[in-house]
Amino acid sequence: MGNSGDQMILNIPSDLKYLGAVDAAIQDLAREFSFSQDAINDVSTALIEACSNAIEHGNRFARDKRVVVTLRFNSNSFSASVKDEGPGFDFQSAVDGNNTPDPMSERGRGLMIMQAFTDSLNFRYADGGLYVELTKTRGDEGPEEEA
Amino acid sequence: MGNSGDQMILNIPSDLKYLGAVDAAIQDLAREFSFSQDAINDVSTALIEACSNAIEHGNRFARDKRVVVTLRFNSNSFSASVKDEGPGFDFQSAVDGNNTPDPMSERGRGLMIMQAFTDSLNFRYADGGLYVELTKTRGDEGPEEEA
Amino acid sequence: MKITQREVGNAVILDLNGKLTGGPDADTFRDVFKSLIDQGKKNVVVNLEKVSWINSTGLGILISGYTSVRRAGGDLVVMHASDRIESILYVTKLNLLFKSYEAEEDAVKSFTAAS
Amino acid sequence: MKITQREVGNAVILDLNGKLTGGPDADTFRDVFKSLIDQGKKNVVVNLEKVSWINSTGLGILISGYTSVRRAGGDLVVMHASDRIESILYVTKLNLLFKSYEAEEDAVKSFTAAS
Ligand SMILES: Nc1ncnc2c1ncn2[C@@H]1O[C@H](COP(=O)(O)OP(=O)(O)O)[C@@H](O)[C@H]1O
Ligand SMILES: Nc1ncnc2c1ncn2[C@@H]1O[C@H](COP(=O)(O)OP(=O)(O)O)[C@@H](O)[C@H]1O
Repeated sequence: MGNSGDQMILNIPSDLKYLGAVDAAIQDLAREFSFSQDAINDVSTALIEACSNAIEHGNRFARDKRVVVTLRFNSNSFSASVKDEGPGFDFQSAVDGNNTPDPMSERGRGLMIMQAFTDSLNFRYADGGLYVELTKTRGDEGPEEEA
Repeated sequence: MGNSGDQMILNIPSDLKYLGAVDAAIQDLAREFSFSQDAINDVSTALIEACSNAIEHGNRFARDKRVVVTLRFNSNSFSASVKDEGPGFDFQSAVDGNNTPDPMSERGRGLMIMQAFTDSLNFRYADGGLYVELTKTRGDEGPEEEA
Repeated sequence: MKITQREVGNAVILDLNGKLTGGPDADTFRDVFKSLIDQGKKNVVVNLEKVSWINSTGLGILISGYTSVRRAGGDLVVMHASDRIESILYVTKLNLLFKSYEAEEDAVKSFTAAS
Repeated sequence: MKITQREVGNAVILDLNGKLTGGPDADTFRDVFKSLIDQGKKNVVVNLEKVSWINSTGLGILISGYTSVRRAGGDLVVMHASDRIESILYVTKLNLLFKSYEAEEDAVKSFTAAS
């Protein structure tokens, strides 16, 4: 992941109000590291989705639980992790399963979005919470067609 | 400082490239907490100045030293701290002294800017670094005239 | 998120401002749609020009609006979506559910054509 | 930060884009001013329209530009500064050093008036 010093850590409460600040920070940093606007949009969208899930499903909006976002840019990729303090979930079957919900369903599109807008997506339970780790390769713009 | 859960922490390397992300995060959060655009500009300007000093004078651009910014919004004020890993400085005489540099001097306007754009500014040396703490009262817009 | 309403032809345009993320926004949105349908207004254009971003819960809010106007015999279309939002609609295939227009005129005309 | 140059009348306009924060920007700026003065171009308008913010080191960069053109018998003015930047210029009293214009026409005319 390049120089370990080259990372920014954002630590927010479990409140959707803070998502805009996370989004704004990623957007600015991605621009600073010369990512294209398409790639910037992709990483922001995937990361905001991971943070939304961490706040809602992970921490269940608990005031005293935090979400920690780590951003790492290097010469050919962007990688990030989102860590909550929740119980985790059966991500293996969620990822293996069919992530396309009924068209009229109001929920269930988060994993699909994260997969589409990243090049790798990984879940890991550790330190009393779920880590969502995602990577976007530079120059690899646009959402990927689903398999 | 209100509910201790209501804070956002930004942890960045000693690199000016990250200042834009800090600025963008504060701007968005201040808007989310219904600060006026004038007040948002004031707090961003003061905080970016404190971060610039932390990176340059505090950490001397050392790759392995971090700057930690804590933001707290509540119903009637915004407060923030910026912590570096540097040696600190004789802030008492700096604050007491005349902070207006020669008009043609290229440096020496940071403390002046931080004082002008905040309602309180405090320096404290602890935990192996300098804490700069600043507060902006809501509705108290615009730079203050100097005494 | 802020919502303001205006009427153009036989359509109601909802100008959204902010981020569409669920939470309190969902209730606001539901109330607006309920009151529109009570007044017999069921052709709705959601103006996304001032929506900086949306997450999947925000998409759910749009779908709930879509569902209620469709049930009442109307339709929902969106306009002025940014590239970022367009690509989310595309990935989730919601572009097949509600049409997306670049011009207000075309968005408003879409209802006339259908009825 | 990116700098692009263009000439209008007897003035050179520097269109800045980005944040003005010192570091590498200082060197870029100094080089641009050196080359301008070598070419006898000493009336400079710094266009801040696309500068989202500036810190005190960034102010120093502007002052260094100001100092070099003044030494060469020219002047430096700024234009299109945002409210945020205007209030920094005001607080630091740098508004007394370099004039700030809202319109490009007025900025360019300022040199003619002086000479
Ligand atoms: N951080 C998390 N902690 C616990 N469960 C999660 C987390 N993220 C996702 N999930 C689980 O995965 C399911 C699918 O998530 P997603 O595709 O984002 O849809 P939605 O959030 O609309 O339910 C969620 O309903 C939840 O049960
Ligand atoms: N975080 C810090 N750590 C150590 N010294 C500092 C710090 N912030 C400010 N100083 C000292 O205070 C002086 C004045 O700061 P300032 O008014 O911002 O002007 P400038 O940064 O242009 O020198 C600096 O030159 C430095 O010596």
